[in-house]
Parts: sequence; structure tokens; C-alpha cells
Amino acid sequence: MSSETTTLLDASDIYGGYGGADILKGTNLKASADEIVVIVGPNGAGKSTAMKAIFGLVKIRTGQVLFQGEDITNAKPEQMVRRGVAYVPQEKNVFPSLTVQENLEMGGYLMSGDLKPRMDMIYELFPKLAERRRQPAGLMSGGERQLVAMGRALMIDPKLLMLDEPTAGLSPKLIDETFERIKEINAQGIGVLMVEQNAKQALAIASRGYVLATGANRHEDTGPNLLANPEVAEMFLGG
Amino acid sequence: MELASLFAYLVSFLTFAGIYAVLAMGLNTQWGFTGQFNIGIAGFFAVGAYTSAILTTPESPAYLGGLGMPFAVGLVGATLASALIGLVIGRITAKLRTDYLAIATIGIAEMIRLFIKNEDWLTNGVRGIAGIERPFAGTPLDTPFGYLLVVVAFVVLVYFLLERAYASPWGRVLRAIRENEPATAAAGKSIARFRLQAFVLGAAIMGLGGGLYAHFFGFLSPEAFMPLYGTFLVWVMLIAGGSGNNRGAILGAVVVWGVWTLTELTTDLLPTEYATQAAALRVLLIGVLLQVILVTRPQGILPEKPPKLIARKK
Amino acid sequence: MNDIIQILIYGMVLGSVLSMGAIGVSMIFGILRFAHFAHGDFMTLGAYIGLTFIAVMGLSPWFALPAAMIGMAVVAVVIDQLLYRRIRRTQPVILLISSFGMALILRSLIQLIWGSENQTYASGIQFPWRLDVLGGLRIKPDHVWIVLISLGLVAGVHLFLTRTRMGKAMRAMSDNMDLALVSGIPAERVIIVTWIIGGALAAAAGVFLGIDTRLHPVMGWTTLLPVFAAAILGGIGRPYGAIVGGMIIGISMEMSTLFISAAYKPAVAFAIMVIMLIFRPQGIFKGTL
Amino acid sequence: MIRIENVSKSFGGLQAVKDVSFEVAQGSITGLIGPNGAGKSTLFNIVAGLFPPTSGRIVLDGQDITGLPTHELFHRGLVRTFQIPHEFSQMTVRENLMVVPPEQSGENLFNSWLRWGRVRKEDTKVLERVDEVLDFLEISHVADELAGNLSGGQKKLLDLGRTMMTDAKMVLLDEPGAGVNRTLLGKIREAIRRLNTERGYTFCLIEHDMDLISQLCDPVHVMANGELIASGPMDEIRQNAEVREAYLGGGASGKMGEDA
Repeated sequence: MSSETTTLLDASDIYGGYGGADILKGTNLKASADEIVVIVGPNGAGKSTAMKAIFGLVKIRTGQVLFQGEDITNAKPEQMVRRGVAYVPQEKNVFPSLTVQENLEMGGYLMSGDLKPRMDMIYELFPKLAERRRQPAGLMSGGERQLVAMGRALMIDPKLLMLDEPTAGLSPKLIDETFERIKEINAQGIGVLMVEQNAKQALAIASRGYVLATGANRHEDTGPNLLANPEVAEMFLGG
Repeated sequence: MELASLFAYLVSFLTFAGIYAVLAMGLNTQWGFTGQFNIGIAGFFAVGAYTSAILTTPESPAYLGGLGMPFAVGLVGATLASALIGLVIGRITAKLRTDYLAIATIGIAEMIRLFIKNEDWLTNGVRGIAGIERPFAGTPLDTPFGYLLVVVAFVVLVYFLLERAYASPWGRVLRAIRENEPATAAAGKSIARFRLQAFVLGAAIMGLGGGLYAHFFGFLSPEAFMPLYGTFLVWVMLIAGGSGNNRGAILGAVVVWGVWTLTELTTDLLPTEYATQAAALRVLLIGVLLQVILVTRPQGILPEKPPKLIARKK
Repeated sequence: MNDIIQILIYGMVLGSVLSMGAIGVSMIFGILRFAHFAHGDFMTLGAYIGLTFIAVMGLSPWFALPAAMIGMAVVAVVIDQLLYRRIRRTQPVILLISSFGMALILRSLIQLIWGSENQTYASGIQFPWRLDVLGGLRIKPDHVWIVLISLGLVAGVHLFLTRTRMGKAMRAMSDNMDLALVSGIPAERVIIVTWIIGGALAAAAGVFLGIDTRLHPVMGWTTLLPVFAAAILGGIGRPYGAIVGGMIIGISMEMSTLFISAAYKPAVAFAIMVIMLIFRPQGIFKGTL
Repeated sequence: MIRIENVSKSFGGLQAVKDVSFEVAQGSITGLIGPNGAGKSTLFNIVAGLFPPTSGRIVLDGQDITGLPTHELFHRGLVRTFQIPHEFSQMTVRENLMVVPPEQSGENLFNSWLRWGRVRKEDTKVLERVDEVLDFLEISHVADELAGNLSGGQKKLLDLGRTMMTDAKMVLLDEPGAGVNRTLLGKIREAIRRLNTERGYTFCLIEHDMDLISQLCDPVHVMANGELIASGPMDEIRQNAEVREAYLGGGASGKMGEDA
């Protein structure tokens, strides 16, 4: 576990949901810059909701979210972006009628100065996008769109990148590739917090993993340890 | 003002308010019950008025009609003709979102106005239709007060029919549709059918209002309708009174018609050369009133209230 | 043949006017998700603001155009901030009602300020250019200017939407509002810019209409139906579609006078719209409805 | 009872359901499980008439019902519930149930005007049935509450109650246990079991709570990547290597129509 000083995100004891009943019932999550943190869990466990709550898209009723030690509970998405947190939603995560390049520009909307160097860096990371920079994102395949979505998020040079099921709907080959890219991104010193349904592969590259069930933490350990934990395996198939 | 003329004024005021109450209840059926946006009220109103006029007036060389039918036939015709137009518009826009319905209704109202204005053979064009018979000519009811009673009777009738419809399983399905469409479909109800019924019913009621107007006023011309103002006033009445609530619709009609009449009295005090400005000022005031209601009390004076169960509990 | 070309020219003039209005309607719909019923009266007000510049400062209508556009843009933003902003969080349909009320408020204001008589920008008759082709075409210079300036404005909107960061942000918001917020695009600012452009283009449409015919407090309202028809035809929420839609509607309306009474011109727009709604409600260019 | 024949569905380029066939036998409680994005919900929505399949057929009682809209399926005895309960939130619990019965004569405007007595009598009967259903589900104490004020679990019960307001042959349950606490879950389980044994309802349910599945369902079908990978009793399914693999990763795809 990382020490206090390098912890980027610290969400403690979060309760909240979309009005009405709470979906999150005491969720705790931490992430630091050198980590890939993976959240897994059965359907309806509140994984995506937890991400949205941290990013200010779902109301937190009680609990606290700290980013670099500062309280950002219920901060608006725009403020999160300004602080260096980028978020890639699970679905509808590109602007379909905008070109790839314009999608990236929108990611960097709040950045002052020349976006070009940043964009070149992203094209270097995802060479596929460079070839197709003038194409509308809506015409691309699912895998390419996921790259556009990640590229858009990386435009702000984030400290923390939050990904909601980045491999959903991708073929096995593309899934491998996506996880490779995520490792590369993390290697640049960007913390990654992601929700994954593809538990096995995701936990394999994770520095740390959380297993969520019914809105609360069930297990927390290193990726490989969680994978080896028979209780975790049971959770997905029931007892 | 002496008592007699005050009374006459009051009778005339209430008669108009009653006709507007009918229109507002028609709109309530469409907007209040099912959220269907109609800003072509004046069109349905005009269709009703002209249909009844053509059916009931004596023969004339200037335009078709002159069928000389009785008042009741005129009103039935007015209701049916307007319902038919509602059916056509409702079917076309059934599956589209409400903005399209709004645009389509504005279009149909405009088409109807153009048609009335230009088809002299049918409507006598801009010269209009005069001499529309008052109901019950030659009976003791043939007085302004008698006519007020007729209008009030129709207000009560429409109110009663709508309240029953709303409290019955039919109204329950409409409420369900407004709350949750997928669940209503999962309960086996055809959403499109119920919606269309409500729209057509509303259109029919507006046509009835038009028929009543024709016979009360005795003269129709395209200009007499001020299409937009007619539509607009009815909207303000319903929103102010409380959409979804028939009593609200009636109350709104009386209150807003009162405000409208009062502004007329005040602006009449202005010198005559400012007459057109005065009219504009009145519309402006009503427009501002609408915005104030929308911002501060969008539910209106009498908010919607769910009907009581009609079943007898044991 | 000669007649047809002559009518085609009229159609393009009307099409230019409608396009200017329809782009605004389409953009407002794309971003704010409601049909703006006061847009016709925005056109009227723009025309009258132009009239004031012409009367007070003695400008020619062509120079009053930019002034009217700026003036109307300001009015549009003020209306949004004073009124629409307050009800934006409720259902879009409340905005629809409100804009309908705003249409009447604007019209009665215009009547109060400028009176309800017909007015014109310039007195006297303009002499058309005669071209010795096709048996002698007559073209009014005003018409040429209207079409050319419209083309210029369309090009300007195009460049704005495709070259500037704000323009791209507008398209982004129209594409996917949630993702735009997540990306940190400032929604309020984009909305204001939308009103600036919508208002300015409506003013241009109004001034063109005033130059071509005359000014009257209901001039915009009677044009609203064809404007909506153009926006629907092009696919609501698609500014480029609005231009194509405007031209098709404008030309069809003028062409129809060959067959039916000119009084029914708006009916042609309505008929095209209804046919579109029945067979292809998403418009030619797949709108967002 | 219901036969799913070679059903496939793709959205854009994504194939969410690939050539799935199975049968739900009369009187059974059939389970459909699989990891997120396996295509269960898509398949479910196809059967429920939300959208037609790209290819394949759905056969109910020997009749082809492919592509029929939801409200028509209802009249053929096929009723569904929703993963997130779809209550009419501004109507009371009673009214929620009263909407459902088919062919109420008061749904005809003219009857509501001209045959008020009959409409009223019928509604009284409907109300009696409603009260029976509320008793059965043990939620009579909230009968006059607005449905929007119920807890998540109570809403689930109400959803189930709606299926009891008609003579359903076949009920599709979309995650009846999702977001429900233990006590209420037991109640829902018992309600399903009793409806099955006492009233002869056939159920097909999607569920993630494996306890609920193993207590109720036989057989269980497992989907992954849009395909059917295993079928059988839950004990067998649990031992199936392919199923374990599917649940713990190794390329699950097909994300459409799923809620996380």
C-alpha cells in the first residue's frame, strides 16, 4: 500500500445514490499515482456508481472524498477536470460527429496554451488514432472509439485517470491491447482507477484491487492475491 | 354604471369566460392529462365555429352551406369536424416527441386560417358569415342570460364528462402513461391508442367551444379569431388555473378572462389614437403574467389532484 | 423557362431568409433540447432594430445589418439569462411554453415601440438589372446581395463551428451533453454563445425579409412555420441540414405559385413538413429528434 | 411453453446475442445467468418485445411472437418485470395494480360516460383482486402509499404483484433480487415459488444472486459473450469449467443493454 504522501485519491465511507435509496453503502477507495487500481464485483455492486460519485456525477450523501489531501466531496465535474482527474464513461464516451482530432481538442478544452504537443504525445501512444485523425469518431469501431475516449481523457495531462469498464464490448485481442495501453499510461506516472468486469485479466495487471458487493467493500488486496482468493471466486458464482 | 347594464356586462363576461373554460378543459385533456402540446387551439376553435355556422345559417348565395339545420346539429357537427382534424394530426405525430406535435399544431392552425380566409365559396372569406342563429330563438331562453345558461350547462357537462373519464380506468391509464411508458406497455396498454384518444377528445371539446362561440357572437370572420391570442389566452388560463385539474381550468378561464377584461377597461381610458398600442400592452401584460407563473408557480392556483377511487370499498 | 428561373431566384432569396432562421432554431434545439417558438419574433425584432439604425443614424440597410445582428444577439442573451435560464432545469417542455409566451411579449413590445403599421427600409422602387440571357432576366440587386450575404454568413458559421474551440464545443454539446460536462466544457458559456449566434442570424433573416418586402409586427411569426419546416427537413439539431432545408422549402414555396394561389405558400411548407414527418421524421441529415 | 430459436442480435457492429436457442418448459422456473455483458438482458428484451432480433424466432405456445410489441405480448400471457422497478410513482400502490387488468370496460371512454354503473362495479371487483394480491405479497399496509415512496424491495414486490393482476402464463423476471435486502429477498423468493406451485406460473428469470438462482431455478442457462455456454441444474453448472472461466474473465464481451 502506498504511503499517505503519494495517495492521490482517498474516498472514505461513501454513502449515496441517485436520490431515493443509497446504492453506495460505505464504500472506501484509495488510489495513488504509481498504481493501477481495479474495482471488480458482481452486477449491481455499485462499481460504476462509486466512480460517478467520486467524479461528481452522483450525489454523495455522507462520506468524504479527498484528492491530494483536499476535500473534493461533491465537486462538479469541471472542477475535477481542473484538478487533474479525467473520467472515461462506459458508454457514449466519444463525440460521434466530431473528428478524432476534435474529440481530443474537447478533452483539452480547459487547458490553456497550445494543445499540439499533448496531442502528438497521444498520437504516439495510440498510433491508430493519428492515421484517422480526420475521421468522425462515430464512424469508428468499438475498439478505436475506446482509444479516442482514452485519448480525450488524457488531453488534460491528468494525475488520475478513471476508466469505467474500458474493455466492455471488445474482442479478446483488443482487450489485451487495451490493458497494455493502460499499463503504458500508468508507467508515465498517471494513476489509474478502473472498474472492470473482466476480473481475471484486470486483476492480473492491477497493483491493487477492490471487490465491491452491494455498495460496500468486501475484499481488498493485491491483484494476484485476490485472484487466488477462493472466496472471491465464489462471489462471482455464488455459494 | 346602473344595475341593469352592470348585469348585462356580467352576463356577457361570464358567457365568454364559460366558452374559454370549455377550451381550457379541452387543452387540459391534451396537455394536463397526457402532456401533448397543442398550440393550434385557435385552429380547432375556428373549425368548430365555422362548421356550426355553415350548418345552421339560412341559404346564402355567397358561400356554401345555408343548410339551416338546428343548433344542436351545428354543435355536433362542430365537435365532430374538430375531432376529425385532431385525429389526423394526432396520428401523424403519434410516435414523435412533443416538439413535433407543437410545430404540427401551429401549422394546422395556420392552414385553417389561410383556408378560411381564401376559400370564399365555403366561408365567405374575409367578409365572414353573419346572422348565425342564436339557439332557442323564439323561446324564453332567447336572451343573453338564457344563452349564459346554455354555456354554463355545457361547461358543467364537459366538466362532468371529463371528471368521469379521468376517474375511470381510462384516466388511470393516461396517468400511468405519463408516469412510466415502458411499465404501461408492460401492463398491456397501447400507449399510442390512449394518447390519440385524449388528443382527439381535447380537439372535439375545442370544436364544441368554437360552435358555442359562433352562436353566441352571431358573426364569424377570419379576423375575429385573432388566432394566436386565442390560443395564447387559453394556455395562460390553463397554466394559471392548474394544468391537470379541470376545476383549475375553469377557474383559470374566469380569472384570466377577468384580468384580460380589466386590462381592456383600463387601456380603454387611453386616448383612442393609442388603441393599437393599448391592445399590444394587454398582450404584453398577459405574456409577462405567464412567465411569472412559469417561474414561480408552475403548478398553477389549483395543482393537479389525483381522482378518488371510484370503486366502493367493502 | 424564363419564368422558372425568375421564380428560382425568388426561391433562393426566401430560402436564404429561412436558412438564417432555421440554423438558429436547429442549434438551439441541439444544445437546449427545445423548439424555440419565439424565433420568428426574434427575426421581427431584428428587422425593427435595423429600422431604428436606419432611421436614427441614416445608415443604409446593408450597414444596419451588422448593427441589428449585434443588437439582437444582446437581446437574445438577456432573454436567456433573465428567463430561460431559470426554467432550464425543469422539463424542456416548460421552455417551449415559455418561448411561446416570449413570442407574444416581443410582438407586443414591437407594436408598442414601432406601431403596427407596415413600414419599409427605403422608399422608392429599385430598378432591377436586366440581363440579356434567356430572353431577358430581371434581377434585383437587393436579391443578389441577400443571397451573397447569406452565403457569407453560412460560411462564417461553418468556419466557427469547425475551426474554433468554442464552435467545436457547441457541436460537442449537441452530440453528447454528458460527455461534454465530463470533459470540462463550460455549458453555460456555450449556451450563451448559442444564443448570440441564433439571435444574430435571426436578425439577419429579419433584415433580409424587411429589405425584400416590408416590416410588420407579425412578419416573423408568419415565417416561423416555414423556418421550422426547414429545420425539420434538414434534421433538427443539424445546422448544415437547416441550410439545405431552407433552400428546398424556399424554392418549393415560390415554385408553388406556378400552380396554386400565392396565398397558400405557407401551406406548401407545411405540406412538405408533414410528408417529412410521416416518412422520414429524422430529416434528410438524421437529426437528433 | 416458450421456445427461443436461433436468436441473434447485433447493434451496429457489435453482436450482442449469437445464435441462442433454448426452451422454457411449462411450469418451470428457468434461470438465465452470465457475467456482465453476456447478452442476457438483450435476449430478455427481445423476448419481452422491446426490439426484434436480427434473426431467429420466439415461439410462445406454438405461435410465432417474434417482434410483437410489449403490450400485445401481455395479451398473450407473457408478462415482464424490470431490473430497476418501474412503478407509477405518483399513483398509490393500489392504483398501480388497478391499471393492469386487461379489458376493463372503463378503459373505453363511452363506457365511462354511459355505463358508469358497470364501470364502477368492475372497478370494485378489480379492487378486491388488488387487495388479495397485496395480502399475498404481504404489503397491504402500504396500499394507500404513493408507489414512489416505497423501498426498493417493496417496489420489486409491487412489480411482481403487477404480473398477478392478469392471467399470466409466462412471467419474465429481470433480476428480481437486485438491490433487495435479505428479508425482502426471502419474501420475493417465496412469492415466486408460491406463484409457481399454487398458480402454475412459468418463470424465466435473470439473476445475479446465485443463492436465489440455486434455491429457485431448474434448469439454469448460462450465457457469455452472447452465446449459450451451458445448461443444466445449478449444481452441475457450478462445476462447469467454462462457466467459471466466463465469470472470472478471459474475454467477456457484448455490453449492450446491460446496466452496471
